[in-house]
Amino acid sequence: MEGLLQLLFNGLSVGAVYALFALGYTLVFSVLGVINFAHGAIFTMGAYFTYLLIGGAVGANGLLAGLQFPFALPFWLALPLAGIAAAAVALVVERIAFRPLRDRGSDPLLALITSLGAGVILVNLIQLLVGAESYSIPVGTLGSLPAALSIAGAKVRTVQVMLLAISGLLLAALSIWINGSRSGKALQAVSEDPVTAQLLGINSARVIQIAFGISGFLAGMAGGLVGLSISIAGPYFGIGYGLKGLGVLVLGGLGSVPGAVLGGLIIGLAEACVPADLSGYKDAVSFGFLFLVLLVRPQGLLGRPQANKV
Amino acid sequence: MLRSGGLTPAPMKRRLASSLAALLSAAAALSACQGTEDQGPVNLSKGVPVGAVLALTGNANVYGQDQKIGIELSLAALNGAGGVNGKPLSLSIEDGGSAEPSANAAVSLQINRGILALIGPTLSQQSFSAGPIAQRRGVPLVAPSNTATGIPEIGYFISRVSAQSSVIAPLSIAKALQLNPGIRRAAVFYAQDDAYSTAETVIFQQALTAKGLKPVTVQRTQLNDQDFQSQITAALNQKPDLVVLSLQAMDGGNLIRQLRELGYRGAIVVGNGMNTPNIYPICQKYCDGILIAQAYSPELQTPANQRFTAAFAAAQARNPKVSPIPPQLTAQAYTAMQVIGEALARLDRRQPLKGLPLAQARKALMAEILGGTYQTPLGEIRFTPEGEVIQKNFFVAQVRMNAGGKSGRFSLLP
Amino acid sequence: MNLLQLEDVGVRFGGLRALQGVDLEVKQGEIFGLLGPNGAGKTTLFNVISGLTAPSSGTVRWRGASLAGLSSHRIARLGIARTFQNLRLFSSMSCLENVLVGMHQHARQPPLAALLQTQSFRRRESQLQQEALALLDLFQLEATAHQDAASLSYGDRRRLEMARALASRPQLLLLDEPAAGMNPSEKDELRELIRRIRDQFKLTVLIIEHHVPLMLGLCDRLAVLNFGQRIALGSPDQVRRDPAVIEAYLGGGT
Amino acid sequence: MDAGLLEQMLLGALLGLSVYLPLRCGQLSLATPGFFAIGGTVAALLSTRVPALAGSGSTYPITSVLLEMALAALLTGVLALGLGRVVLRLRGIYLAIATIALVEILRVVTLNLEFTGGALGIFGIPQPFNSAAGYAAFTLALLALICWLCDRLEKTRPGRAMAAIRDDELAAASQGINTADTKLLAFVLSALVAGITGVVAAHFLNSWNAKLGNFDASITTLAFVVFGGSRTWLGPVFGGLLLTALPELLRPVGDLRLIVFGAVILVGPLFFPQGVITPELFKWFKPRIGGITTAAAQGVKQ
Repeated sequence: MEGLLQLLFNGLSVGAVYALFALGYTLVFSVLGVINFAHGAIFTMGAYFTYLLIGGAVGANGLLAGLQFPFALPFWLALPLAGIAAAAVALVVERIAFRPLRDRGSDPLLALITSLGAGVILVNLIQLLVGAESYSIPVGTLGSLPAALSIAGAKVRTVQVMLLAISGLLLAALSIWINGSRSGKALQAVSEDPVTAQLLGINSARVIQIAFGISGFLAGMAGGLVGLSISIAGPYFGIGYGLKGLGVLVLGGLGSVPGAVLGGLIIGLAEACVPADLSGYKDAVSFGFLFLVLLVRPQGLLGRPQANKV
Repeated sequence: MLRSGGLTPAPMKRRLASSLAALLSAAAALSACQGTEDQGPVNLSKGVPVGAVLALTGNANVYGQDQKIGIELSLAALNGAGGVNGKPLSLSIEDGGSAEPSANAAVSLQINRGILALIGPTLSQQSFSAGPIAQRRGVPLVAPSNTATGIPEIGYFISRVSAQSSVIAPLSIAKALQLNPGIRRAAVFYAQDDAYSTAETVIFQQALTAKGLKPVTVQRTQLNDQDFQSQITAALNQKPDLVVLSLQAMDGGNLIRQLRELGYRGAIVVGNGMNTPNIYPICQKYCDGILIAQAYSPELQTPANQRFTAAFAAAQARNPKVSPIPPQLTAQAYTAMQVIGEALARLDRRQPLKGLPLAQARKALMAEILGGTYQTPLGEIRFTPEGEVIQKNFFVAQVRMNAGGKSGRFSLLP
Repeated sequence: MNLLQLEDVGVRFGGLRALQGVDLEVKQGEIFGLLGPNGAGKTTLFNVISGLTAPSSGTVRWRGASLAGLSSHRIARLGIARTFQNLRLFSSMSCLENVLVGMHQHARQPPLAALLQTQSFRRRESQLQQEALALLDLFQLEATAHQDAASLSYGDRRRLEMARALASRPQLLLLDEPAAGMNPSEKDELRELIRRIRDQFKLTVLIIEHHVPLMLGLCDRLAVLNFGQRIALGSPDQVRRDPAVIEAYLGGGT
Repeated sequence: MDAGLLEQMLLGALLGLSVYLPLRCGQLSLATPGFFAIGGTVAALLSTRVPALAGSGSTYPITSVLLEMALAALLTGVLALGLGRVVLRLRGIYLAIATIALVEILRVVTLNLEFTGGALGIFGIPQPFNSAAGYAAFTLALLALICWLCDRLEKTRPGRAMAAIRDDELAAASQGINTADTKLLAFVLSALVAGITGVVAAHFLNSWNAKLGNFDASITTLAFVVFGGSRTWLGPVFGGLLLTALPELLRPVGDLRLIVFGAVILVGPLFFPQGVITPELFKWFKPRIGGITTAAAQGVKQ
C-alpha cells in the first residue's frame, strides 16, 4: 500500500508537469488545428522570467551579463507575472509565425515549420542574452516549509506537492473559464467549427490570440514551477518536455482539455511504474504505450474521431 | 498533340537529363579539387594559427561555454608571455554544436583555414567522428574533455589532456570508505544516454565490487531528465548508506538535491563530470559534504594553477555574482591551449615556422606535443606515445558550502 | 439478372436512421433516377453502393454477388464509378491527369518497363493519353486539358468529374447531382450528354438530382426516397401520379 | 566549398527525399530518422564486426558498402512493410506522432542494447574512401539514381495514384486506387532511402550512436521538405541541400548564426507556402525552354 501510494505520488508529480505542458499545446490545437513547436521555448522563457523576477542575477556569459532587477519579488507574485510575460511571448509567436499563414490561407502544416523556426530563434536568443549556464531558484524561496512531506509513509518533495496543487488550480480555473465565460465559449465554438463561429459573429482572430495567451501563460507558470523544482538547465530546458508533451497531447486526444490532463497523468504514472532494473527503458515505455493506444483508438483517449464527410 | 515520348513532355525530360548531368559533373570536379592547400607554407600573416571546435550550441552548450573561457584565458597568458617566440598566437573558435555532423563540419573548416593544431571537440562521440578527419589530414588534435576509452587510439595525431575515469574514480570510493568505514550498502546512479556517465559508472561499480560493496541498486537516468523522484524512492527502499553518481553537473546537482530533500543522509560520492562550481546553485546547501574525484583541483598550490585561478577570478570579477572558482572543463581547456602553445614555441626554436610547409609543420608539432612535459593548472602532465595524458596529480575533494548555500568550495582532502 | 440489387438496406448513424429497409433493382442499360428532398438519404445510398459507408443492415448485390465487406477501391474495380455531390477532384492536378487517375485500373504497366521507358511502355502511355484526351473532348474540356482542375468553372468541374468517372470504364455510373449549379440550357445539354454516354459506353446510370423536370425527362425509371425510406418506384409517369410522392415531395410546390 | 560539407548536404537531400515520399502521398510520416538510424547501425556493426567484409586493400571495399546497403534496405524494407500496415491507418498529426514514438522507442532500445555500444555507440568505422570528395561523388551518384527513380515514379501510374491520395484519399479510392497499398509503397520506399542513406552516413561520420536518429532529426528533415516543396522531388533535394548548408554558410555572423537560421525557417514558408520549388515554377520556365526544344524537334523531323 505504502509502495503504491509512493508510486502514485511519483507519477502524479511528473504527470502534472506533462499535463500543464500538453494543455498549452491543446489550446492552440483546438482553435488552429496545428501544433506550436515553439511551446517548449515559451516554457523555458517562463522559467527565466521567474528567475529574474525573484531577483536572480544573470551570469557572465551573455549580452545581459550581470543584469539584475532592482527588486526581488516573492515567488508567489513572480510566478504569475512570469506567466504573463510568457503569454506576451506567445502572442508575439502567434503574430510572426501563425497569423501571416492564416492571412494568406496557407496550409496549416506550414505552421509546424514556422513555429519550429520561432522556437529556434527563442532558444538561441536566450543563449545570446543570458548564456548557456543553468540558473536556479533558491531553495529558501518557499520560506520555512520542510523540504519533503511524509504522507502515509510515502515521501514527496514539498515543491512537487506545490506543483501538483498549482497545476490542479490552474486546470480548475481553465475549465471554469472554458465552460463559464463568454470568451471560453467562443473558444469552444471556434474549435467546433471556425466557419460557423465566424458567421455567428465571433471574432476568431481574437479567440486565437486568447488561446495563445492562455497557452503561453500556462507554459510560463509551468516553466517557473519546474525551475523551482529542478533549476533551469540552460536554453534547451523546455525541449525535452516538448517531445513528452507532444506524446501526452496525442495520447489524450488532440484538442481535448480533459484529454491533455488524463494523458499527462497516465504517462506520468506509466513512467513511475517502470521497475528500477528497466529504468533505461522509461521513455520507450511511455511512447510504446502511446503507440499502442493510437492503434486501438486512432483519435487518442478523449479525442473525437475524424469524420469522413462525403 | 502528337507526342512520342508518352507522358513526359520533352522540356521536362531535358531538364531531368541536364540536372543529372550537372550533378555528375560536379562530382567529377570535386574529386580533383581537394587536399592541395596543405602543401603550401604555414600562413603566419595573422599570427600562428590555432583552432578550437567547441559545443557552443545544442544541449552540450554549457560545456563549450566553460571551455571557451579557459582557451581564451590561456591564449591571453601565452600571448602575454610573448606568444610563439615573439609571434602571437591567433586563435579561431568555431561552434561544433552538440552533434557529430556539425563538429565534423567545424573541424574541416578549421583545417581548411590552415590551422596548425586543433582543440576539441567537446564530446567524446564528436571526437570519434571528427577525430579521424584530423588524423587523415595530419592535423594535431588535442581533446580537452573527452573521457571515453579509445580516443587517443583514433590515431597518431589525436591526443587528450582529460584523464579517463578509470584512474580517478576509484580514489573517491577509497576515500569515502576511509571516512565512513561503516558503509555497507551502495546505490549507483548514472545517465544511460551519456557516454561519459556510462563509462565512469562501470569503473565505479568495479571499484565498489572490489571493496566488497556490490551495489544494492543501479538506477539509470536520462541526460535531459531532471526529475528523479521515482529512481530515488526506488533506491532509498534499499536503505543505502553510500550513493555513487556518474552524472553531468546539471542532472547530478538536481539528483543530489532531490536525494537530500527526500531524506537521504548517507555519504555521496560523485564523478568527474560534477567537478564544476556550476553544481553549487543547483544543489545549493545540499551540495555540502559530497565527495568528488577530481582531475583538477582549484586548490592545487602550484604557480601554474595559481596563475590560472587568478586570471579566472579576474575575468569573472566584472560579475561578482559568479563563482570565482574555475570548473574542471575550463582548466582542461586552458591546459590544452597551453600544451599547444608551448609545443609550438619549442618547434619554432628547433625549426622556424616561417616558410615551413604546413603539412610538415603539423607533423613536427605533433611530435613536439607528445614529447613535452607541461606544468599546467592540472599539475604536471606528459603524454604516452599514443597521445594519452599522463597526469601526476589526482585529487579527492569534499564540497563545503557557505552558510547561505549559494557558494562553496572544493576542499581538498589529504 | 439485375445489375444492382439492394435488399432491405438500412444505415444508422448513432441514433439517426439515414436509410431504412430500402429495396431497389437496377437493370442493365437503364437510366435510373433517385428523387427525394434534402436529407432523404440519397447520397447515403450512393455511399453504401460505392463502399464508403457500410450498411447497418441489408445487402447490396452486384450481378447477384454481395458487396458486403468490400472496400471502395474494390467496388470501383468491379465497374461501379461515381461522381460526388460536392465535387472531389484532384485539385493540384491538371484535367488530363485527373482523367488519367480515373484510368488507374487499366493503366497498369510492368514496373521495369516504366523505369526504363521502353518502346512498348511509351506506346501504351501515349495511347492512354489519347484516350483521356478523347474523353475530355467528349465533355468539351479538351481546351483545358493542361489546366489545373482547381482553376475550372463550376460546370466544367462537374463535367470533369463525369469524365474521370467514365475513365475507369464502368458498367454502372453513379451521378450525384450532376446538374447542380447549371443553367437551363446547360441542363438540356447534360441530359443529351448522359443519354449519349449511356449509349456509347453501354452504361447503366444511377442518378441523383433535385431538378424534377430533368429527371422525369431523362430517367427510364425512378425511385423516391423520403426520411430514408423508399416511398415510390416506377416509370416517370407512375411516379408523377403517385399520391405519396405528391404528398411528400412534389406537393411541396416544387 | 569543402567536400565534407557537400557530402552532408547530399545526405540531407537524401533524407529530405525520404520524408518527401510519404508526404507526396499525403502521409505525414516522421519515421525517417528511425530507418536512417537502423541503416547506420547495420553499416557500423557489419563493417566493424565482420572481418570478411574488410577486404585486403588499404581502404574498405565499396562492394562491402553496397552489400551493407542491400542488407540495410532489406531490413528497413521488411520493418516498414510490417509497421506501415499498422501505422498508416492513422492520419495527419496522429501519424506524425506515432512515427515519432517509433523513432524514440528505437532510440531507447538502441541505447540499452549491448551490441550497439550503448551511449557511446560504435566507432572506428572503416573508410571506403580516402577523402570527403570520394564520399561526395559516391553520394551524388546515389542521389542522382534516387532522383531518377523518383522522377520516373512521379510520372507513372503509382506516382499519379500517390498524388491523387494526397489531394483526396476518398476520391482516389473511388477511382479504384488501393489507397492502403499505395501509402504502404510510399512508406517502404521512404524507409529504403533512409536506410541506405544511413549506411553512407555511418561510414562518412566514422562512428555511429543512438543520438543520430532522434526527434530533432525528425523535425529538421520535415523542414527540408516543407521549405523546399513537396510536389516534386526537386523540392526536398533543394531544401535538404540548402538547410543543411545554411548553418555552415552562416558562420560569419557568429553568435547570431542559429538565430538567423531560425529566421530563415520561419520566413521561408511565409513567402513560399508551396515550398520554394513547385511544379508551377517549371510551368513558368517551360514556355521559354519548351518553345526552343519543340522548334528544334520539328527541325529534326523535317
